[in-house]
Amino acid sequence: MKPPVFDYQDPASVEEALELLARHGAAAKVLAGGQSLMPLLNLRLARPEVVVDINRIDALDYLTEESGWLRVGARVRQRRLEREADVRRMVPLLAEAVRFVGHPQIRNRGTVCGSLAHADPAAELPAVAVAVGARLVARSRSGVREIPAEEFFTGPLTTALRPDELLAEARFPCTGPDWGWAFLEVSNRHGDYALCAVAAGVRAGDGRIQDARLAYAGAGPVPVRLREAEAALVEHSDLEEGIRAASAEARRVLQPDGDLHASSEFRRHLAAVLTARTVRLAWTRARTRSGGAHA
Amino acid sequence: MKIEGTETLHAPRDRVWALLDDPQALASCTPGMQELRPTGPDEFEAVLSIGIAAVRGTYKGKLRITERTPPERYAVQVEGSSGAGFVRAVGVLELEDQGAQTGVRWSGEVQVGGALTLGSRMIPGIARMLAGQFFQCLDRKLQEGSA
Amino acid sequence: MREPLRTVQLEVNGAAYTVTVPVRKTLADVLREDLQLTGTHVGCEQGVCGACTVWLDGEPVRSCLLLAIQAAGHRVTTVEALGTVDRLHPVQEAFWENHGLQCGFCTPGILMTVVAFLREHPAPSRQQIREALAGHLCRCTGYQNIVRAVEDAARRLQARGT
Amino acid sequence: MATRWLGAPIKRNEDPRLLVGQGLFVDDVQLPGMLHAAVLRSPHAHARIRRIDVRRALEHPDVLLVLTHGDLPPSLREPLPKLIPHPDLKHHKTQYALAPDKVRHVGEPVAFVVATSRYAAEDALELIEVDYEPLPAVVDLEEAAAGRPALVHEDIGTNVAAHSVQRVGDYEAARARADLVVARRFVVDRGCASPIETRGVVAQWDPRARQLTVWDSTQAPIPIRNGLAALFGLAQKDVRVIAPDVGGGFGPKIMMFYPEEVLVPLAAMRLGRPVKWIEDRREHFVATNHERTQIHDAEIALDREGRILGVRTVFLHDAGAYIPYGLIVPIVAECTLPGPYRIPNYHAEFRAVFTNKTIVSPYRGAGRPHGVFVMERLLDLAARELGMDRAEIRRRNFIQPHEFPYDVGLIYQDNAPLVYDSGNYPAALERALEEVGYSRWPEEKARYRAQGRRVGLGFACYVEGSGIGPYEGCRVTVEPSGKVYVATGVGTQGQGHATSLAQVVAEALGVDVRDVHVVTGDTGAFGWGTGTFASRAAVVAGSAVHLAAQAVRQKALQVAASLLEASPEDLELADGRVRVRGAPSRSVSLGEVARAANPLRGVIPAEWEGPGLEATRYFAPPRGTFSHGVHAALVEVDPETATLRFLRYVVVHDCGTVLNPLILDGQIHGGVAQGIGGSFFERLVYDDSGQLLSGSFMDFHIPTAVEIPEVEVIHQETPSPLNPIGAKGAGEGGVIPVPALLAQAIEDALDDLELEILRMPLHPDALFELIQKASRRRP
Repeated sequence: MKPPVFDYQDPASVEEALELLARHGAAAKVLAGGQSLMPLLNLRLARPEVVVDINRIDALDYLTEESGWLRVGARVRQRRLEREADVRRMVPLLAEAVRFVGHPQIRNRGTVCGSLAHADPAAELPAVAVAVGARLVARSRSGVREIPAEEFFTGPLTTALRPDELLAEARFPCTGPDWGWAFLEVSNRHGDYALCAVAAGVRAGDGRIQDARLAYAGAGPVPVRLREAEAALVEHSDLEEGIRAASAEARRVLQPDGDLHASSEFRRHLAAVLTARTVRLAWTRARTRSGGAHA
Repeated sequence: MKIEGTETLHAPRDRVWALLDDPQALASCTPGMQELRPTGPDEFEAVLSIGIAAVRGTYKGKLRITERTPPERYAVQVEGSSGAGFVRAVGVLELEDQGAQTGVRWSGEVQVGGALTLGSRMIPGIARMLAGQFFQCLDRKLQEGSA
Repeated sequence: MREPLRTVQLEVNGAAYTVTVPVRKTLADVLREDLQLTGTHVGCEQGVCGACTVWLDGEPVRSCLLLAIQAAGHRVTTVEALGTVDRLHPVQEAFWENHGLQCGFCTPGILMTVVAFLREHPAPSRQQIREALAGHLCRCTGYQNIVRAVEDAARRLQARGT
Repeated sequence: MATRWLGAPIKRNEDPRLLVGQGLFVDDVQLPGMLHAAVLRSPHAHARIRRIDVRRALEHPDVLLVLTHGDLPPSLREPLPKLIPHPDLKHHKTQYALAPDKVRHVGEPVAFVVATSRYAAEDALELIEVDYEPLPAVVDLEEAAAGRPALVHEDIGTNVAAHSVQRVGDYEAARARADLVVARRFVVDRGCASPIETRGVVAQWDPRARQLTVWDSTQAPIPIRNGLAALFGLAQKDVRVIAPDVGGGFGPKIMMFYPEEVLVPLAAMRLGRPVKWIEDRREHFVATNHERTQIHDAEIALDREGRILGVRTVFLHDAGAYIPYGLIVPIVAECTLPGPYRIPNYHAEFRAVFTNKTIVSPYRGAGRPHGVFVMERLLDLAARELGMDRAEIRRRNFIQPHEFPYDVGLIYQDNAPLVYDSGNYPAALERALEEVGYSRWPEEKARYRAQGRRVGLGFACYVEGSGIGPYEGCRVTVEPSGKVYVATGVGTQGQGHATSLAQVVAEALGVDVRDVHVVTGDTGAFGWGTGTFASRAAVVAGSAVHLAAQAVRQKALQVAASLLEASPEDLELADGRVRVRGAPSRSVSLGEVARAANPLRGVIPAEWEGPGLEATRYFAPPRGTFSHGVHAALVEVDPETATLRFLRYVVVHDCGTVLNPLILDGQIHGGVAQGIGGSFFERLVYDDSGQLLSGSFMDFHIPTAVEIPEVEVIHQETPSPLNPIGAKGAGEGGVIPVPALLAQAIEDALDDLELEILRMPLHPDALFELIQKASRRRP
């Protein structure tokens, strides 16, 4: 398990990186935290001709708030989201879900944007991006485009990024204190990819759910946002009735593939169970105005 | 791993069949197909370059048309290998006459070996994605042809 | 393709090394083969088992998932820097005292995680300890004496600190 | 008063070195000019090799050698040795160093490349072209037994390697008079040891001395040396095999041979340079032996009082593609099944069957978990049918303490009669039940239930055969420095032999345990022995160490008697000195005694039996010794997510005299963790074409510190009468009863669903299915 031969470039600026991507196209692969790419290289499943390492680009290492959006640069390690209290306040779902990504040793190196660009259908952060309506900033020599998370993930390990584009930043909308968020997953073992994970958000008002977000990982080829289930939560004035209807929607709509760890049926069942559990938790948090952050 | 699906192609069944029956047209719609050289009746040597994100490989192998019942049923068998392992697949297409349109019921069975087995949980999703690309391309060709 | 090489300066355990290595060579392999620091072990090369854990700028990372040349400009710390046979680190002493190792293969990686963990959590709960250890696979101990060793280590470090 | 070393929780001699990163594992061996090897392995489960083209690999500038089957010397073109023959094993098919014309499992070696680095060697593997003709893969065990869909070995005309029957009494007659017969099918699926250190071999050939040195992560270095000498036509004295620090073994690190164990030495001899091969994790999953798959059709016949009249098990054993290790696993399974119970009539019958999967050889437990699972499940089901308490049915059938030695009536894996030497089975159960609160359990369970929690109590009993022969040996030497050097043939993979064996010596010689240096697993230090397996090292080697240390003690007394002008009977050994009892000023250090025992002038008395303070002794037990125990646990089940959490785990364990409780507890903790892993988390999943789908740590889920509970260990000590130290084996007891216990606990937690758990390992998906089926069955 040793990587195949490749050429290595470690540009110091975004412009240089984009130049390299433009020149090498699909033959190049961006190396950020490497926690997904390096295993693939060691297994010789990934065979780029050129590895473009962006770890020397200091300009991509920023985590800032700007007009209601949390901007996460491409070199921001996942661990930083856990450590900065502001993240818990601004995008509580992100702070909660990131702890489910691997282990601290992985998060010390792994980046937020890297996990999004890797687009594993069972990964946590893509589901978060879809749930909160993140926007993903793709840069290339020909310009910048912002891709809504729901359009970004196009298949297993496949995104809307073109070969010459770099995922330079992920933008997560900050949510108000009337929202409550929760993230839960079932995995066979601590730190593994989810058999199924659910990200839920509800906005409380007048003693009922006014607005809702539900996104699923491990329940299809891409992270899925379920508007049918969200609508069910809003339609029912009774919380438990809404939860029952939303869970039923999840079970009805989701069509996950079965694999060696879980059958399609089991995944759908988990999606329904976790829908109920996350919504209850999110609701409690919305009502207590804790905003969903775990202390 | 078994996968299946249904598609609608926007052309009458005989035209769909004609397209499927043309190996070069077929090749041009198969994702990643680089070369398709006939080696015998209904037998071809193929080179496919398939890349799912960083997992990119050039697969050399054979393609064989194992069943051909015009204009209803069509079956192919593909096998190819690369440094990362091998892929074997059989696919069956059944065409249903829907007047101006054609319904396609397809099913496939995919088998992988070597390092590719480590990605087995994603194979059905990837296969479905590639199948989707294939049918989109066919449909585009059919619509271009009728335009 | 010809093998691309690079010459880089690595700072490992406070010492500077200049090495010329293939760009594809992992940090784990360069530590072990080029620098003869064989205390860092390789168990899966996929980032799961944790045996290869070292510090990069003081933070535990998997050295099998880093290219060696990426470590240029950073401080690398391995188990060899913690203590010596005659002068064990308090965490090492605690592992010895509590039988926190059997075959010893996974141990160096675990020590690197534990020392860093106790820096951030000087008085951890048992549950916190178990979660902190979850990034390491040990096939011999069933983790029990490792957990005890970490509890004991926390006490030793606190006693030393006061 | 002399310190008592034996039985004390001494911290280990080997630890400081390992803790500071100064261990010497095989991959740590670095030699000048060393080359690196990689193995091209079959990606197919079953295929004919039409053609192999290695030309492009040979052209690679960093490649020095490429071997395929045709390049091997004649002795290596034959199948590798048959390890343990058995009269019932009609077709003892063994693996090849490199596949000749057909591959029979994914991972079987096809070519071997040596290059200047492992990186380059892997590059070269990609340049080798192999033209395979895939054949139908034999994957399903029952189909395989029927010869479908193909034959793994065509020349024998069957996939059944062996058919074996053992009988005690007359089961059919017992069945005819039974009040109740419970029959079920039990399935145990594949698992593997996955030590964190994979396998590895380094070989160095000295062409002038014509000596071969091999570092090998094996559990049995001496048989490897003997085998290599035979294969390469060398004297045993000219081959040295060192198993240095070995990063976990658990069984599969014993083979003779894994292909790499002969290919690496061959390459070193051909090239005249040292060669290293280190298995990577991906290789490990397909190239290092597995275990466990068996399908048992079993039944139990009882009277209405719950007394066992008889048991029958007819089972299939999945051997994998070859069967080098013979019938050890199925024999151990059938011999462990009766456990602590009186079973007057027993019929055990198995077929060992070839499949296109990785080879099977013993992995910690080695058939024992299977046997215990079947027996304990049968008792649970019978108790349910009889409306009897599950503890009570066991009490009624236990072999009682006064019945030892107890002849089970079977022939065990060492070809000796299966006779339990000693034990106290009822006491162990009562202790475990008391500890886990069994008598109060109904109320406790109801309390959990009222909180909406589903908690179950499970327990299981077992008897563990251990400490089998044929023999081990040991040399104990006191040097003039006063330090004691001990050499024995058994290797160590973390069991702490450098400490527990040192304790045996320290006890006999009255020296500090830190002054006793134990060398294990180096044929250059001690050349007689078999290996570390079947929980035998502490028992058999420990006894040999004891005998050698006692001999040294006698000699020390003799020599010191002349130095001190006293009678040997008046002397004692303590604190590294021999002194006259009652006159402590008259003493001499052991080092001085050693010097006196090896004089430069003068005469050595005949009764000294030669010079030096040294003795070599061997111990050959007449038959195995039998440990036993009971595990009990509280397990919480989340029926919605089909996941588990252990709330308590108690082990009552009896392995005779305890040498070092610290080490013993460690063995049990680790065993329980592997048992839990193998019961719920770890699975080797094959697809229909014989591909292993879970061949990485991403998919083979070894549990972490979060999943594994605290384990409370309680020792009961019933010494073995079969060896001088009273010890019994302790290596496997942690693993053995876990599947049985877990099944019972889950059934108890979800008792309203009336689940029957008949298959192991379970995992969330399987548990979900069971729960779904049961829920549908109920209104």
